[in-house]
Formats: sequence, structure tokens, C-alpha cells
Amino acid sequence: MDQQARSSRIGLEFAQEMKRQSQRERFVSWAPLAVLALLVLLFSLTAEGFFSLKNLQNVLNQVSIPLVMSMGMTFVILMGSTDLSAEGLGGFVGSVTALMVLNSKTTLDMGFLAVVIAMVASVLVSALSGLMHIKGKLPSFMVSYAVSNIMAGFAVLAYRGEPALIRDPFFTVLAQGDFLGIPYLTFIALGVFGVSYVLQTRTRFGSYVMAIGDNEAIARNIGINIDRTKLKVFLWLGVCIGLVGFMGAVRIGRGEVAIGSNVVFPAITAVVVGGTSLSGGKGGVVHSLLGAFIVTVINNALVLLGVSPYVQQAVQGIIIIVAVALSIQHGKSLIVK
Amino acid sequence: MPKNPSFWRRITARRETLTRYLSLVTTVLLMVVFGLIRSSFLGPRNIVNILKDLSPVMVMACGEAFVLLLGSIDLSIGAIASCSAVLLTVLLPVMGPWAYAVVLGYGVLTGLLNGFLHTRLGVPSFIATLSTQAIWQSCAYLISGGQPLTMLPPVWPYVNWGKIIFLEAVPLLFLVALAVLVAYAFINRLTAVGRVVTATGANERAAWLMGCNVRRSKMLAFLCSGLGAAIGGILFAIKLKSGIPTVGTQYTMLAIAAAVLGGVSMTGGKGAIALTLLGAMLITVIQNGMNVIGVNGLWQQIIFGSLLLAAIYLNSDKSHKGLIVK
Amino acid sequence: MERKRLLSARGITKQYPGTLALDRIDLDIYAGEVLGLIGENGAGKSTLMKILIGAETASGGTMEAHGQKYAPRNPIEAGRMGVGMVFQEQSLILNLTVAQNIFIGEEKPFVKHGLVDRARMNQSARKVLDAMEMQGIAPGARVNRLDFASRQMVEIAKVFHAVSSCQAEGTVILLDEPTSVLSEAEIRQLFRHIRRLCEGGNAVLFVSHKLDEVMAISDRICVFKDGCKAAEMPNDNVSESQLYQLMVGRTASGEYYQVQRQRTPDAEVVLELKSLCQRGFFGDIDLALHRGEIIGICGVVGSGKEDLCAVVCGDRNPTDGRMVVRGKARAFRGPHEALRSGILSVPRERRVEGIISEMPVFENICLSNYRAVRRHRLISTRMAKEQARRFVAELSIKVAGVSQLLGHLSGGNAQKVVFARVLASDADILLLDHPTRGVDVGAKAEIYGIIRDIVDRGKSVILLADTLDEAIGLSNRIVVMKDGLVTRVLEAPSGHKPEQLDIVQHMM
Amino acid sequence: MKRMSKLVALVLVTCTLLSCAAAAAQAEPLTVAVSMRSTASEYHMQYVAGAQAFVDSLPAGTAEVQILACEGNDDKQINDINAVIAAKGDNMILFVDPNNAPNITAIAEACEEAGVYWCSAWNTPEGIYPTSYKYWVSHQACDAVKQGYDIAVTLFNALPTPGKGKICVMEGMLANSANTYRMQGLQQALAEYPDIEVLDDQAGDWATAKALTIAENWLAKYDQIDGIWCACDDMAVGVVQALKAKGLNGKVPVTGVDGTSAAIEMVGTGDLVCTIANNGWLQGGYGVAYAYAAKTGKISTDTMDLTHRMFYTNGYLVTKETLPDYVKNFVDSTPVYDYNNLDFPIAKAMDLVK
Repeated sequence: MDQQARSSRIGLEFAQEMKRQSQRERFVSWAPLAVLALLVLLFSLTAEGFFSLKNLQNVLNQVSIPLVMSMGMTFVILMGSTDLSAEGLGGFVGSVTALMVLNSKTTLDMGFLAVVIAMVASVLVSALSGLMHIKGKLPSFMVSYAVSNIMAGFAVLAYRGEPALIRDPFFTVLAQGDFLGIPYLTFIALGVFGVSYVLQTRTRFGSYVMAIGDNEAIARNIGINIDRTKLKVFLWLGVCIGLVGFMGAVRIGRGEVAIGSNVVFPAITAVVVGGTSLSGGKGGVVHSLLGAFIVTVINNALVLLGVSPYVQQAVQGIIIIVAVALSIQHGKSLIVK
Repeated sequence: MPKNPSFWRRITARRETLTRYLSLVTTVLLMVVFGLIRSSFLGPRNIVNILKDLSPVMVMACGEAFVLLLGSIDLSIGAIASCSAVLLTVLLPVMGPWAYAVVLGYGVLTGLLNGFLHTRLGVPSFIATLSTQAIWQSCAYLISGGQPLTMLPPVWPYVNWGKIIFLEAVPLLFLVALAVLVAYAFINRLTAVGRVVTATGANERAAWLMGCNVRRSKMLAFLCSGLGAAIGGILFAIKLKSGIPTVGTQYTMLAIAAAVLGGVSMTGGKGAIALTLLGAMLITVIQNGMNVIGVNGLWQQIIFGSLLLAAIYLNSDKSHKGLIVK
Repeated sequence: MERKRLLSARGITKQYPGTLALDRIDLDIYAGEVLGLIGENGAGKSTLMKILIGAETASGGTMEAHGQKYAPRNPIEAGRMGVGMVFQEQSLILNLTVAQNIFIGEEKPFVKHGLVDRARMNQSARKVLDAMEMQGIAPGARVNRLDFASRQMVEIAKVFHAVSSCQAEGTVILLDEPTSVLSEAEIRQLFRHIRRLCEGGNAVLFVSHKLDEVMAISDRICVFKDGCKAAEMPNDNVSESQLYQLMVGRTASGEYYQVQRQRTPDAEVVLELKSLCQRGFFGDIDLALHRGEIIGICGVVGSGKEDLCAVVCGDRNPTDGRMVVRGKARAFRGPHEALRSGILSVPRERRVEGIISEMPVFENICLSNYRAVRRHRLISTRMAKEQARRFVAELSIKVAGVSQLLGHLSGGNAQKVVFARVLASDADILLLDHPTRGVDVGAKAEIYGIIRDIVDRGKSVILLADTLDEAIGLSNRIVVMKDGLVTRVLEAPSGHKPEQLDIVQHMM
Repeated sequence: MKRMSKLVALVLVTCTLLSCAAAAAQAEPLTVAVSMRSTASEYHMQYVAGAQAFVDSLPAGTAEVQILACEGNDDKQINDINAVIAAKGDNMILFVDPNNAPNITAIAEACEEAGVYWCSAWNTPEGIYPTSYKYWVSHQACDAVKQGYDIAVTLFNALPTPGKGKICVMEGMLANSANTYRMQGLQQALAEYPDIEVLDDQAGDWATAKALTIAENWLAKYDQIDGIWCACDDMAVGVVQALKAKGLNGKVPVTGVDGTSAAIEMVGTGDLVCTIANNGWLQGGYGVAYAYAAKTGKISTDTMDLTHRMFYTNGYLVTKETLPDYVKNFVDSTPVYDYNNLDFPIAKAMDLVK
């Protein structure tokens, strides 16, 4: 019957449409890799010295801090929040770590214990700002901005204008030594990535974060303790910020508040460029790894290309807009904030 | 427990009004405290200071408030303000007063660009404006040749209006900023596109299906934000008599904070542009007051952050239990 | 053989303000059976499901599960008693794997040293899936990589697992319209799973609009009508037409729908759809809407009527065909352009799509048309409030004041505010998508009056009615859709209303 | 009501907090305000130490120092100064290192209006000079152009082949006056040394971490870098750190400016070829001393000569050779000056650009 034929045609089309949609989703989730590959290709052709072992080591070195930061940020963004506290908190951790290890300013020499203390402080502060966001129902963006200010203040107060130089040979080696040409710090960063990957894929916590970001209401129905999961996210963020502060301090060999500046927005950019949606529930740490590399490669190549420092930012901005615009879904009634 | 629903409705309604004016209460209380510690805080000279300091951040904040009402965010306003300040400084000697028009035009353009990237290309506003921020910052460097520019005496006549003070307490700069605030509040309250901005923030799907022109309203919001930032930049330039390519950088976050303290919800759909005045006032009063009473410079950032946190806490809307806050 | 009773309900009643949604329902579900539940929209099926799963509480009656008192307060408690439900909207976390989804919230057994043993979890998931003959689905696959049918299967597996792990002695699974996104082959597969499930001593409550499916799978069939159980019978020798007879609900008097006010449409065609088509949703729709006419579109969920509505109001784009509005071909970039051509919809999901709860009543009313309340091109709050007061009086909306937030109003009053907005909009082609959903009886009658008023003003209406009865009572013409196609067009003049049976046959 | 009580509690806490912080301000000694970029900067804190040293030289209780840090925000610098003026009226003096030269205009106007005697350091826009104002007592600077030139020449001579080689240039923050002038000095030196080739020129924004990243990129890109001209010590720390990772520290000469403790130390180890200590103690101390002298009527802006109103102070070029002397005078002991001798800090008069 004609009617029957037509209606089964529509059924078929429906199936095709659904298939196409999931194909599109699959394509979009690979887009960051394509973007990275494209950038590497482009820069290899244009930037002298970009495609070399030396520069590969260099990129691996430079990616370490953005990578660690974006690992912490990924979980926050997966839940649909944003956190800016690393700006001040990272500086604080770096500053006090430098003051507590063997250094030029104080008589303390606590070695590794200093790192632990600073990390604990970082986790506590992050948990506190997380609690204010979760329990107090305050927007994380604003809370973390205020916390960032406070911690930057404490950082400056700690060393009163004269940053401490790190003298501990262990940390000096940590900052400058390498294994197979890859700096130790990069291994730490990759370790953090590994832990994040395990957290995301191998623990309940990871599944719950995804569930909350996907749909908080469903998550609540399943019986997930939302507040506790969110708090854990901030604890992990605190660990990452602590590491960023510590790594920043040993990299530059001293503890100053500026360690925290310019780590937050690049990390958020990395996470988003990697394909994690700012409204939560989509993406993950592997995406952020790609994102961190994209951001670092752009930075690195622009310097190698000798692009005037005046326009570097602009070029970077344009590349990022294009990359993001390519890798998101479009639709007439799609809601994007 | 009274079961009467209208009773609860009344309570909620009252709480809403209370929340709405809480930043006013906080500001007034803070002013009293500062005034008690040092009476010159409330002297006409310092009132002029506060009003003058308040002006640029208020203009930027009320533009930002438009975007926040949508539930989006505009991170480019600081760079736009910087670029406008530079542009004005460069153009005043060449074009005279027409420079103002060019800078305002530039502000509109920046807003439209943000709106285009967000609504047409579908880039989330956070990333879109973070990127345009980088672009405009670069432009500011390029235009100024990388140097802070000073307005030289020949162009002072064009900018000296910034020094006019009425009744010994009300600077003209503030009146200009207030005019912008009032205009923005009017656009939001009294025009269709403006109302749709709020409606879109509250429930975009519904606004879309109601036949509201959602895209146009989003464009308007970003346009207002860009224009506000440009006016903010003009005010900076006039206040400082210079065009410094980094002058606005730190005001992005302060403007967002001011808008939020004025009661605009970051998830959109709630808040009044006019109350941004209170938010900006609160921030300025904290910063100014700490210097007036002589808080140690090393402690200022800490105290500023703490007071900001407290203010956000007080101003937050906790009326909904199941509220999802991002 | 004495069959084991897994779940029984006695005298379940649900009273909503103004409506009796369920009236003393008795229901027994036995181990090993599929109980089919059919009934029109609004017959009370979903309300009963919600009560069984604990999403809502009954106003009266008692329930027992496995011989114990059963009064779940939420789906989690229901799960512990061996009752699970697959909701119509999928509740899988797309970014997680099949295994993670199946065991979400229940990972404890797999956790070793704080880590989830994925291999073991996948194995267990494999077992769960195998038990349901879902060999084609890999437990390690990310859900967003699966097609919709597989997702539906996973959802069923997840619910089954969750419930059976708590209550090994037979579980009850509620399936609410599980086939709406599935293809025919997938439906057959689903049915095999259901059968296997039941052979293991479980029971399935199967709710669907598609009569043939219910008849194909069920052991017993329960017919609901107007909140009552109209019949309950074993599924042997039942004919479709018999069921239609039973389903067809109370025919309300013509007065209820104010049939006497039904007017003859004018000759002028205001909206014409010419072989309109949206790939995968509907095709070849030809329709002419006249001035002053009400066209009711009938069809089950998934028949394409909602999608047609979305295309006409500009929410979505057609892939083919033309829309001609008052003689001019139009394509809309969005509802705002449709509105400019005079087309406006009253959406189905009122809270999410129809109102802005955080805005006061008067603002909601003027949102679709600010021109009416502008003076010197600026909105006058005074005029807006006046307009609102006018509508509040005219439509007898119960509000504390026009400045009250719309979110605080009851369903019926909120819907009336939506109608006030539509009336204020000056649109003359209205798409009413379930305009009386979630509205009590009194308000319903008033809304019917409003719809008649609208038509009297020379406007035209396309109606997706809540019940068949409503469609028949209100419409001048009835278009029946099935699987994306128009299967029948019936005239429904005030004197000669068509029989519900006629329509149902073409729907299912 | 719960909210209100919370509010009240909060305000009370705030009150105590603020009044504690401001307790010292209750008596009314002369306020010696020092306005600079950041409390996080070692060099800027030297101003404060210098000003404190001056205050200590006065009878106890006469004056107290108030720090105004603008954290790189130009508008805030003006706002802060205005706030203090509003609070203290003319019972204050001011020493300003403007975040950017143009800020001077607004500060000058505010002080002139309020009758506050003040001095400035480093930056002033062309054509805006103390001589046109009554209350702007003096302007001093280390000659930033000369600094840029001096470190450049030292660097060029320290290259493996003196006067010949390929260098990289690490600028400070773009659009910042100090950076612009130091770059001018570098250009002058480059003009005199035609065999020096500039491989690359990047902006490190005065920040250690950013300089580190840029230097790493350079080291990856270029096989041979003979030296790195670096516009400040903080960035030099980053550059040296990058060199260390490649084992090149001490082999590739690096310069710095400011004389931070880190830089002094690195000059000692040979990682840094030179830095210029600006001597913030001298600048801050005498900046305040000039304003105080004018305020107390010891000097008058009507009668002061041009040399006293605009002058260069001596920076201290710290190289391996001069290091022991510098350590003796500035590190092992905080320099104390005779603030009555206002001629002491003047190295030479500034040339006015007409």
C-alpha cells in the first residue's frame, strides 16, 4: 500500500537522521584532535624550528603547568561551575613553599614537608571556597574571585615584598633536571593527568561528576550525594592549584605571588578548546589534555614565528574562536550561554 | 506553621524586596562605619572622590549587567575600555570633539562583534569574549604604539568638562555615568528588546517560542555592554587625562562584581540595571574607605576580598531551596 | 497454577485540584506476565504509573508489593521494593559507558582500593545485558556512541538490574511508551527481551498508545478511561475494535465544549501547507486552514503532530514543501518571524516553554506584543498593567494582583495567562498544543470558552487536543496523523460530530 | 530577621576589623603617603623602607608612613591618592612612582588643589614638569634611557667576542614608560655597536614566569644565542632559570635592572652579568624629604632652582667587579642618609624637552 510505503520511508529517514546526529556528535568530539593536528602541521610548515626534537621537549616542558591547572579545572567545568581562585591561591602556595624550604629568606628547611603543608593549605582554602559555593549557593565565579584576592593578599603579606629564593638542591634539580630530555615537572604533570584520568574513568566520583554536569536533577534522583561530590571536586581542584603553585615556584626558583597570575584563563580556555562544554557534562580530562597542548602550541609557535608581541594575543584569540566555533554544535533553537 | 499560602507568598515577596535593597543597606552601613572611624570620609571632598571613582566602573557594570541578565558573560569590557581610552587620546588632537563619536562608534562595533560571535557562530560567550578581549588588548597596544599616551594641554579644553563639579559634591562625570545608567535601565525596563533580554535570561526556550526576537535582544545586550565599556574608557581617559593601553584591564572583574552585588543573578533573568549603582557604590566605598581610614597597604587586598565575599553572601538570593547555582 | 502476586493496588484515587485523575483503581500484577495498559491521553495511565513508582502520592487507597505494605516516597524506595520504571525521557548519562550507567549509584561491589574495577564491572554488565539478550551492546561503550534503540535497551537493563538486585523474587518493571523512538526490528527485539524477563518470574507493565503493540506483547490488557478502569481482560480473542470501543471515553455533552458556539469557517484560507515535510518526522502534509476554523490534529505520540506544530510556528525548519500564509509563501527563521505573520503557539510544556515564572503576570501578558502597551515607542507599565487587569477580568484569572509572579499561580490560571498573552499578541493563527494539559475541570471549560471567543474574533486555530473527545468537541475538522502521515481528514460540523472510534482506528 | 541579625553581626565584625587596622590612624601625625605599583615588588618596598627611614629621623610621633599600592591599576592609583587627600587634607606629604607617566597630570591637579606637597619619581609626560606647579616639589629619576644603554654596553662587552654577536631582547610590559625608555637606551647602544644582531624581541611583562617561557622558546628556536638583554631583574630570574635547565647559565650573559636581592646574588654567581640598583631607599627617602622640607617651609618652590626640582639620581651598576662594594653598603647595612642635605641625591639635572 502506498500509505504503508510512505510511512515506512519516514521511519527509515528518522533512523538515518538519528544516525547522522550521532555521527555528528562523534565528529565533534574528535574535532580538538583535528585542530591540534592542523595547528602542528601549519606551524611545522611556517615556523622555523617548530618541528624539532628540541622544541618538542620545550613544548612538553611548557605544557606542564597549564596541564595540571586544566586537570583541576576540568572537573569544575564538567559540573558547570567556574573557579578563578588559582590566581591568588597558586601564588600563595608558591610563596609559602619557597619560604618553608631551604631558602634565602627564612631559616626554615622543611624540605618536602613544606610542600605537603602548602598543599594542605591549598586544599583547605579550595574546600572552603567550594563550601561557600555549594552550601551558601553563591556563584562560584564570584566567590573564587574574592578568595583569589584574599589569598593574593596573604601571599604578599607572607614575604613582604621580597620573594624568597629556593636554595634546596632537591627542588633545583626537580626544576631543571630531565629524563630522556623531558623535564621532571612534565612527568609530574603527566602523573596528574594519569590520576585525573583514573579519577574520571575508574572511580565513582568521576561518574558522579559526569552525572551532575549532565543533569543535576537526574543525579539527585539516582541518589547521588551532590554536595559531597561537588566538594570533592573542589578538593581535587585544591590539589591541582597547590601543585601549580609548587611547580611554578620551583620553575622560576622563587616564591612570588605572580606565580598564580595567568594560569586560570588559559586553563579554562584549554578545557573549552578541548571540547568540554562550559555548561557541563560533556568532555573530560583527555579532551583537556588536547586543549592544554593546543593552547601551549599556539603560544610556543607565535614566539617562534616571531609574531610581534603586540599582536600575539589577538592572533591567539582568533585561533581560539575559530577552533571553538568549529567544534561546537549548531542549531536554531540550541541554547548557548 | 502557618499553612496559608498567601502568607508564605507575602513572606517571600518581602524577602525579595529586602534582598533587592540589601546592598543599599550594606553600603550605607559601611559608609557609617567608615564615617565614624574618620569623619572626613563623609566630607564633600571625599564624596566627590567616591562619585568620580564610581563613574567608570558603574558605566561598565551596567553594560555588563545587560549581558549577565542573559545568563551570559562579557569578559572583554576591560580591554574595550582600554582601547577606547587610547583611541580617544589619539583622536582628540586630530578630530577634536568628533573623537568622542568615533569612540562611541567603536564601542558599538565591539559589542556587535561579540554578539555576532555568540549568536551567529554559537561560541559560548565566556570564550568568545575572552578571545575578543585579547584582540582589543592587542589593538590598544598597536594604536598607542605600546606607550602610555598623555593628553597634552592643547586638547585639555575638550576634556576639562570632567572637572566640573556641581554643588561642590556632584561631579559632572558622575552625572554622565548616571545618565548612561538611567538610559540603560530605561532600555531594559521600557523597550521591548530590553524586556526580552530579561525574559531570555529567565527562560530562553519560552521567550523564543513566545515569538520574542531572542537574537536581537542578545545583540542588544552585547552592544550595550560594548558601548558601556567604551564610555567607561572615555571616563578613564578624562579622569587620567591620558590613554593608557592597560587602564581597563582590572575593571572587568570589578564590573562583574558590581553588577552581581547590584542583584543581577549570574544565571540570568533576575535583577535590575538601575541597582548596579549600588553594587558599584559598594565596591568603590570599600576601596576608597580603606585608604581614607588608612588601612595598611599589605592588608588591603585581604580586607577587600573578605568584604566582597561578605557582600556577595548577603546579596545572594537564597529564596529557592532547589536552586542550581553554577 | 497459583500465580504469585507481585504488586497489587486497591482503591487508588488521585485528586488534583478540580479534577479526579484516578478513581478507585484496583490493579494486580502477577509474576511472569505482561500487563498492557491502554487508554487515551488523560485517562490516568501516567498518573497511576507515577503513583506506583513513588513520584507522586495517591490521595487514597493502599498498595502491596510482595505481600508487604508498599508506599514509596520516591523511585529509590520503589526500587528497593522491586518496582522500577523506564521513563519516557531517557535518564542515561551520555558521557559514561553502558556499564557505568547500569551501575551508577551502585558501584560499591566493584570498588577495590577506592578504584572501580572496570573489568569486573563490565563483566557484570555483560551478564546483565546477556541475561536480557542484548549481546549487541558492548558494556564498555560510551552511551553517546549508541543509537537510540540501544540506549532504550540499556535503560531497561539498568532499571531491571537495579530493581532485581534489591528484590530477587520477581520485580515489576513499568515501561512508559518504550517504543516511541524504536524502529520495527528494534521493537521486535525489545519484545523478546520483555518476554524473557517475564519468563524469569518478573512482571512488566507496558503502557503504549500503539494498540497493535500492546496486543502483541500483553498477557492481559487493562483499559483505562477517564480515570477509571474500564475493563480488564486476558489477551485472547480480543479484537482491536473491541478495545477501541472500551477506550473511547465518556463523551461529554456538546455543551461542555460549547458546540452550539461552533461557527462555520469563512471561505478565506489563511494558512496553507503544501506537501510540507520534515525529514524523519513527517511528510507530504497538505492542509488548508480557513478563517474562523478550528482544525484538530489527532495522533499518538510520535505521529509527527508535535513536529508539524513546531515547523509551522517557526521553531524548526521544514526540509521540503511550502507554507503559504494569507496567499504569501513564507519561511520562518524563528517564532518571532512566524509571529510577524500572525502565527503563535501555545506550547505543551507550560512551565518550560510557555511562561516565564520569574516575571510578573502583567509582563508575561505583554511579552508577545509590546506594541499594544507602548506610548511614544516606550513600554508603559501603567498600560501593561491595565491590559493585564482587563484580561484578568475578562478571562477571570485568579491572581493576587497583576504584579504577582507567574510562577506562583496554579496550572489553570497560568494557562489562562498564556491565553491572555496570545490574545494580546494579535496573532490570528494559533497553534494550541494541549491547551488544557494539567488544568482542572472548571478552568478547562473556561478555556474552551476562550477558544470559542478566539475563533469568534475571526482567528483560526490548529488544535492538538489533550483527549480525542476534546478534539471532536472543539474542531470543525479533524486531521488524523499516523507515522508522520495524514491518514484521514474528517469533517466535524456541530450537528454531525464523528465517532471517536472512527478516529482511533486511523490513529493506531 | 535572621538575615538582619547576620547582617548586624557582619557589620560589627567589619567595624572591629577596620578600626583595628586603622587604630594607629587615630592620632593625627603627618601622613607620609607612598604611592607605587605593588607591595609584591621588592624594589617598591625599598621606597617604603626609605620613607620609613626618613620618618624615623624625625622626632617620634611626628609622622607615619601609609602605603598606597595600586597593583598596576592606573585609575586606582589616582583614586587612592584622592582618598587620602580627602581624609588628611593638607596634613600629609606624598611620594609617587606613577604606574604610568600620564597619571602625573591627574595627581598634580589633585595635590595642587588640596595644597599637598609631593614629589615624584621615574615617569613624567613630556611637557608636564614640577616647574609649572607650586606643590609639586621635585621630580627625580634614574635615567632609564641611560640604564638601558649601560646594561646593553655591559652586555655587549661581556659577549664571547666582545662587541659582536647575536642577542635576544626581553622587554618589560608593553605600554609601560620604564620599558619604553630602557628600550630607547638599548637602541642607542645598538646604534653604536653595528655588529650586534637582535635575533628576537619579546615582551615578558615584567613577570618571571612569562620570561621563563619565552626564554625556553628562544632556546628551542635558536642554536646560538650569545646574550640576552633583559629589561628588569624579575624577568632576568626567569631567563637564568631557563638557561640553567640547559646548562647554559653563566655562559650566556644576561642583564637586569632594579638590583633585587635575587639579581645581586646572581651577579655573584656569574649567572647575571650586571644589574643596576636603582636605590629605592635613596629615592623614597629623599622624595619624602624634599616634600617635607617644602611643607615645613625649609625650602620654597618659588625659589628652588631647576636642578633641585628635576634631577637624576645615581643608580648603581652592579657587576662582578663592583659587587663587593655594593654588598657592603646596601646589603649588609641599610643605607642611611643625611636627609638635611638635599643636594646629596642629585647626580645631574634633567634636560627638559621643550
